[in-house]
Amino acid sequence: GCSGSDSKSTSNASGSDKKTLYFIPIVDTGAYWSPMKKAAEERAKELGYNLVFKTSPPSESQKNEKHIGFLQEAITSNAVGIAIAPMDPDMFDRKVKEAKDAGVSIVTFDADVKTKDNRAAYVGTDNKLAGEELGKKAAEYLKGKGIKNGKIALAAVNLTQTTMTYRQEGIRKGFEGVMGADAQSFSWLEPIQDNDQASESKRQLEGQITSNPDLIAVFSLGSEGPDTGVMEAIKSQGKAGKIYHFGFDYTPTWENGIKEGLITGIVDQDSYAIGKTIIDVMDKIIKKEKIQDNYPVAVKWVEANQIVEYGKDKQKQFTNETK
Amino acid sequence: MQKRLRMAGIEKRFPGVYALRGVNLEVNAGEVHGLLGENGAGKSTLMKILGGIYPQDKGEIFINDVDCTVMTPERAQALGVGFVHQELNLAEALNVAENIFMGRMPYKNKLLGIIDYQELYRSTQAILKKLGSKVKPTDIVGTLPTAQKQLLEIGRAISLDAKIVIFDEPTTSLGNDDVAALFKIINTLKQDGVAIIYISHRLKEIFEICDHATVLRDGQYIGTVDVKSVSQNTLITMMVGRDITELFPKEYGNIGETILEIQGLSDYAGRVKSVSFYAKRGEIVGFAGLVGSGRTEIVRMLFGADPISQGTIKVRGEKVTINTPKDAINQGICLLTEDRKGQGLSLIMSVAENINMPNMQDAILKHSKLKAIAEKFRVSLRIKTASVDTAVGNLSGGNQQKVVLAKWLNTASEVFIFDEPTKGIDVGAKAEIYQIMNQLVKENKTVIMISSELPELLGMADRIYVMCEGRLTGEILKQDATQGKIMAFATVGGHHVEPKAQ
Amino acid sequence: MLNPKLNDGSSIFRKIDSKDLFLKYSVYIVLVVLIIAFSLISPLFLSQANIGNFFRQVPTVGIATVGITMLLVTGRVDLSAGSIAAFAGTAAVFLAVKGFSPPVVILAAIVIGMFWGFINGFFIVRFKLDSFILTLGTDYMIRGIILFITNGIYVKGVPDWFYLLSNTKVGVNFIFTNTLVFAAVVIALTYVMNHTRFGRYCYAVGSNQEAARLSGINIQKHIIKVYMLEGALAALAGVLLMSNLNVGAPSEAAGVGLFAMAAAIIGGAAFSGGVGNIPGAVVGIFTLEIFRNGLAILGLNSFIQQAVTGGIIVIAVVVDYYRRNR
Amino acid sequence: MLNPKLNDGSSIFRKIDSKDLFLKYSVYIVLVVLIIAFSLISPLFLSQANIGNFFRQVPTVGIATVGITMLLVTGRVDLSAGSIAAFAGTAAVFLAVKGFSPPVVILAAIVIGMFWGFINGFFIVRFKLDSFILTLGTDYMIRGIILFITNGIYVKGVPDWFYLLSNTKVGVNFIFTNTLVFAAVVIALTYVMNHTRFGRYCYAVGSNQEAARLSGINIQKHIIKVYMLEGALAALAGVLLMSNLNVGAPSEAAGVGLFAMAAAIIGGAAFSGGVGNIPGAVVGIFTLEIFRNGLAILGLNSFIQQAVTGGIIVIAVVVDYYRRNR
Ligand SMILES: Nc1ncnc2c1ncn2[C@@H]1O[C@H](COP(=O)(O)OP(=O)(O)OP(=O)(O)O)[C@@H](O)[C@H]1O
Ligand SMILES: Nc1ncnc2c1ncn2[C@@H]1O[C@H](COP(=O)(O)OP(=O)(O)OP(=O)(O)O)[C@@H](O)[C@H]1O
Ligand SMILES: [Mg+2]
Ligand SMILES: [Mg+2]
Repeated sequence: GCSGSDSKSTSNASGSDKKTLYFIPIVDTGAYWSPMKKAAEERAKELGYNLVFKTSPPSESQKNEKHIGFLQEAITSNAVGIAIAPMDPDMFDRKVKEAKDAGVSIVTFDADVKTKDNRAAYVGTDNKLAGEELGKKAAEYLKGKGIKNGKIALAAVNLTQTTMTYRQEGIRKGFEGVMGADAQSFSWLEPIQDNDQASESKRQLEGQITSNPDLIAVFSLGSEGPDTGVMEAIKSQGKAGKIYHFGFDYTPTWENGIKEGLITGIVDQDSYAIGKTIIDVMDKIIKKEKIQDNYPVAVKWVEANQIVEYGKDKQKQFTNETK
Repeated sequence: MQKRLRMAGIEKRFPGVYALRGVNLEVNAGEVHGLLGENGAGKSTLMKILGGIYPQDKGEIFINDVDCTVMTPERAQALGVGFVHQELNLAEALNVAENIFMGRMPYKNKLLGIIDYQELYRSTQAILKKLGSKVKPTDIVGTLPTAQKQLLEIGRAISLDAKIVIFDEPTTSLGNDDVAALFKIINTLKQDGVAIIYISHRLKEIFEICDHATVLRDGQYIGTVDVKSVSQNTLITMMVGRDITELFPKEYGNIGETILEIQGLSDYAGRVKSVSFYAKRGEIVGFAGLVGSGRTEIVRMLFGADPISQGTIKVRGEKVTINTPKDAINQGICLLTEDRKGQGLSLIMSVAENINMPNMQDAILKHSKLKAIAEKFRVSLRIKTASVDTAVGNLSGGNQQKVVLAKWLNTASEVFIFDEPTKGIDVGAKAEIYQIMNQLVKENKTVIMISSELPELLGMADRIYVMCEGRLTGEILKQDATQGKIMAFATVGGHHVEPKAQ
Repeated sequence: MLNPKLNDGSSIFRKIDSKDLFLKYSVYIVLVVLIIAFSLISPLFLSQANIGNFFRQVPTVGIATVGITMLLVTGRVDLSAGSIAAFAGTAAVFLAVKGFSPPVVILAAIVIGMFWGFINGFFIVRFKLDSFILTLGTDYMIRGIILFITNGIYVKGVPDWFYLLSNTKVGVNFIFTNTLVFAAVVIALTYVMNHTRFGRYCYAVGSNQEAARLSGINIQKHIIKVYMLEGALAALAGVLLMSNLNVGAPSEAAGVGLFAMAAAIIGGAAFSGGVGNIPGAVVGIFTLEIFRNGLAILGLNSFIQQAVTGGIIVIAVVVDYYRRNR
Repeated sequence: MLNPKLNDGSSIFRKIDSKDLFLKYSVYIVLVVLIIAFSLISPLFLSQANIGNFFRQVPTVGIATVGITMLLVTGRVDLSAGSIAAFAGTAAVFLAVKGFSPPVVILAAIVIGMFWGFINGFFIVRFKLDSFILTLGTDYMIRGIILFITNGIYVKGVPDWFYLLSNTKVGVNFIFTNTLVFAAVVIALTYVMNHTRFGRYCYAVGSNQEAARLSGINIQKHIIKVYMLEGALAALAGVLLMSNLNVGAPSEAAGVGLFAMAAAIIGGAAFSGGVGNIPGAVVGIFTLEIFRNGLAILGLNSFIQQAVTGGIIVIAVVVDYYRRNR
């Protein structure tokens, strides 16, 4: 796994006179985070930085506290820069300010902090915009099929995450924007939370499909749990091709549903590009070059029939994984 | 006669305790062999070694002259060693048949272990008949009264087709009828050539059924005697190492005013039916009756341990309400339960903590003060323990009982209720507990004593109430009391005549 | 009153009256009341579609529940059941994807389940450990290992036959193969618990371990066997689950052990061991699952669903209190 | 051998030799060995940064652990501790944001914790419920309610004073206010458990409930009190946690109850009640946390971290086995 290389780079930290960067993503696993990590590591090596990589298991019960701790640790151990994916804009706001006051430059990615002055730059997709893009595409798709009303379901791993809130907001905004007046005739069901248990989102959606025969579209807001749960629920209820399913982010799991029409289309963020850009921006900051406030990484709309092809390129970016 | 069992030079150490130091035991086929000694003398330990439950540190075991020095429970069973344990050892959730044949059930298919229930119930029925027990093979053991459970233990031992049967204090929770039935079974076994080892603190029983007896003291082998040719006093001296002249050292207090008066007491389960009685200062009131006659229930209600359905309680002439043990304690009533380990003591806590448990007045504790109190009782009651910080579980039965006593002496109690106070307690400790009762009545306190040992009641009580099937059927003064009178009230005193278990 | 366990088998001693009956079957009554209530609230509740859904959702957690009931009877618990299911199920998918034949795949999954069961049982008896804390540890361990091996990513490319393991309709419209497997497991285990040495030893060990030991039962071996069987059942549940999901999902079935334990206890098992039975446990899991199914049909807010699920657990054990004290 | 618990108080009987000492203090030794091992592997481990981190992360789960240790001593458990912490902490943030003063906010949080503790305790004593299953139910319930109230969204706009509750440096670079609060709780509760009637009643009720009841202890009242105190401690932990996070996070602290229980047991408490002590529990939680901290320092794959955390729980209880059987 990734462990070997990490422990080496970490233990070298104090000994070498290389400049130390902290890189703190939410997790280091899965189809989204894995390429990002790989990109960051490769780029840091090229540019001659000592990259300290910090994260915690998805199931960690004190995750937020731990990650705030990583920030504090970076400050205390005199890192020159920190790249962090804050789990909430408010939660990390103060610590980021403390880092700034201590003279450490911060780059945020994946999500931003509240006080944007405190960080040097933000790299990545704006989740509201990504949601909006998906909402738009979905609305256009439904319009194309001549659908003017119906119910819409949503499924997420954890509705309390800020990213999920933003994506939800974005989806509705984009959807309503395209639908215009027709938006009134669509109603949104209670969003499903499955804590990354595909069987839970499957069960919940099966219930919603049973009790809402006019369910017409489902958005899964990310991660393999709800993606799979939603696809399998559509399949088990015999609604393939009748309920349209829109998702976030490429994972190989999507390929399961393409043939049977269990997925309609996704928007994907180029996480490899995010990882690489983060290190580049850091490098610029350290070299005192001019930087932008925001490095948006556009999302890409991929329809079901292109997912396989798209995935082939994408999978090259994964770190050494079994799949 | 053939030497069925020979144990020689058995030694056993537990952490901190030298339980057996070179003990010998020889038992013939077809004899009942008593094993005697004070609490903690090592009787149970010796038997557990024979049963393969503990390995011995040193010493040899021969059964029928075959070397069986290395024992395990399975091997012991295979060799026909049946064990009726001092503590009940039954799986309460299983039925009678399954308990008796646990580990040795008949199978329809031995490999898959599919049980032949018909066969099982048939064999069980046969054993129950031998025991004279009225329970059904399908009864769930947990629902049976203690005496019946005890019989099952015995049934298990004889169902083994045993060559040696060990009875470790089998009569502590049996009534007279049941004891008689047990002795009949033992005699049958004896006729069949089984070697029987019989442990009891009731010397009367030893004289009644034993042929020989081996005495242990402090883990040492004292000697083996022919029971027919020794006196009770000789045996006691061998056990205790000194003379105990008086078995029931009765002294009289000044009988004063009525302190406790009960009217029409009943419980919800119908085990106690409208019982009325009183107790005066300075007297020892005894309660006799067969096991299951409801004596424990009465005192548990009186102590607030179980809810009262009907009846009034007057303490010192005033009507009181007792809903919880705390209420009773506030009225100066205390209860020494029959189940010491289960209800009387926190075995993993220290002597000092147990003694102080009902009487922690200060929210912030002064350990030195509490220790001093415990120390005082340790000295005055002669509690044998390394220190008051020792866990109570490490003490012998008699000393545990004294800790329970100390616990209540430490409160302002005036009415001391003893439920089977000498159950499983050796002669020496018994005498000391009687002395404490004497002391209490001399201080104008009241003692209520429930006992299934009639000699004890006859020896110590000023007045004896007799119970039968939940009713009070008789009241006898000390001077008029005889075993016969008590048994008459206890058996035929109820509504109908109990069929004699013969 | 002192010993509530006793009341379970003691009905023989009592004359049976209606209140008695009511309380003895309280769990069943709760179940029936739930069904009636939900079908009144939503006509869809008793629709074929929903019944089909229900019967396809129950088997996984149901099989885990009967396994754990057997453990509870033996006086032990297993918090790692969910992780074992995920481990074995994901491994099965992996092998199926690699092209191994159905018998090999299923056997391998079951052997894996038995292996983890053996580890649990072995540590518990060898080191006299509390099963709760040991299986809490192995839960983390087993889950961590399978997540590490798969890097937390779903194994996909499940062959058709694997998908059909769970999802083949049998006769009527709402009975599927996994329902049948569940039914078979329930019947078999009910028989085992009541009519075989193995089953009765479970009750003996759970009700008085020392008595069982002194009767010459090799309790250590027995406990290990029970854990192995329970592990095998968890693995079977895992295979059906993955078949249902059509992927190998290493993060799946989290917390199933706790949930199954709640179901078993609602169905009459007790932590102290020695009591409980398979049909009761099935009613327990049906109660919880019907409840969750009903809530999903109503489309309630998922947080409210969570709160209400907690509420039903509390209500179920309170009802059980009245049953115990009838 | 039959009754390992007895060994706890019986050390007086033994002459103390070095093997004895070694085993008695095995948990402490494991802890020291861990510290040495990690500091040899990574020089960062004993860096000020890491020590500071460690001390700021431990208090939340640490305070929950000592509360749960007290419960375990009393023979009960609380799986809802994490939910109580999240509920009370989020409520505190809500009130702080609304502009209430510090004493009001903190008092309110503690009262909320005591309220939930009361609910747990009341149901357990009134209906003679198994604490495990009841608190499993209330865990779902409490969590569901706070998630529903907040709709799962973080409460924001925390005033400065609230943030400073946890995050004020005290003297040296690596000690913060929450560490001090934790230390104060540990000292106070150690005193309470050893030197007050309340504490000794916990041991009495836990080691033999019936004997305690028949000694005139109102065990029902006592158990409710213990749950209320434990709830208050969980609430305190929740407040410090939210202060640390600078938001009111209703989904936070999930599973803390189980983890705290593991720590308490590693530190010498037992499910059966009557044994365990606060300093031991602190060592237990330190062992687990140092281990997790060390793994994070080594930058291990997070799944491996999870697996190894499970491993350390297993190792800790096995070491404890040797301690028990010294
Ligand atoms: N498992 C054990 N661990 C430590 N000490 C023990 C153990 N079992 C017995 N002992 C000690 O060994 C000694 C002998 O105990 P044993 O139970 O054999 O006495 P006994 O003669 O049967 O007494 P009683 O008449 O009270 O039943 C006692 O001091 C007892 O405390
Ligand atoms: N609810 C119950 N379920 C099962 N057994 C019980 C129950 N209540 C009492 N027993 C047992 O039945 C036996 C006889 O009951 P009870 O206590 O009424 O008799 P007693 O007159 O006090 O007899 P003893 O001489 O043993 O004190 C006791 O050993 C008791 O443990
Ligand atoms: Mg004995
Ligand atoms: Mg009695």
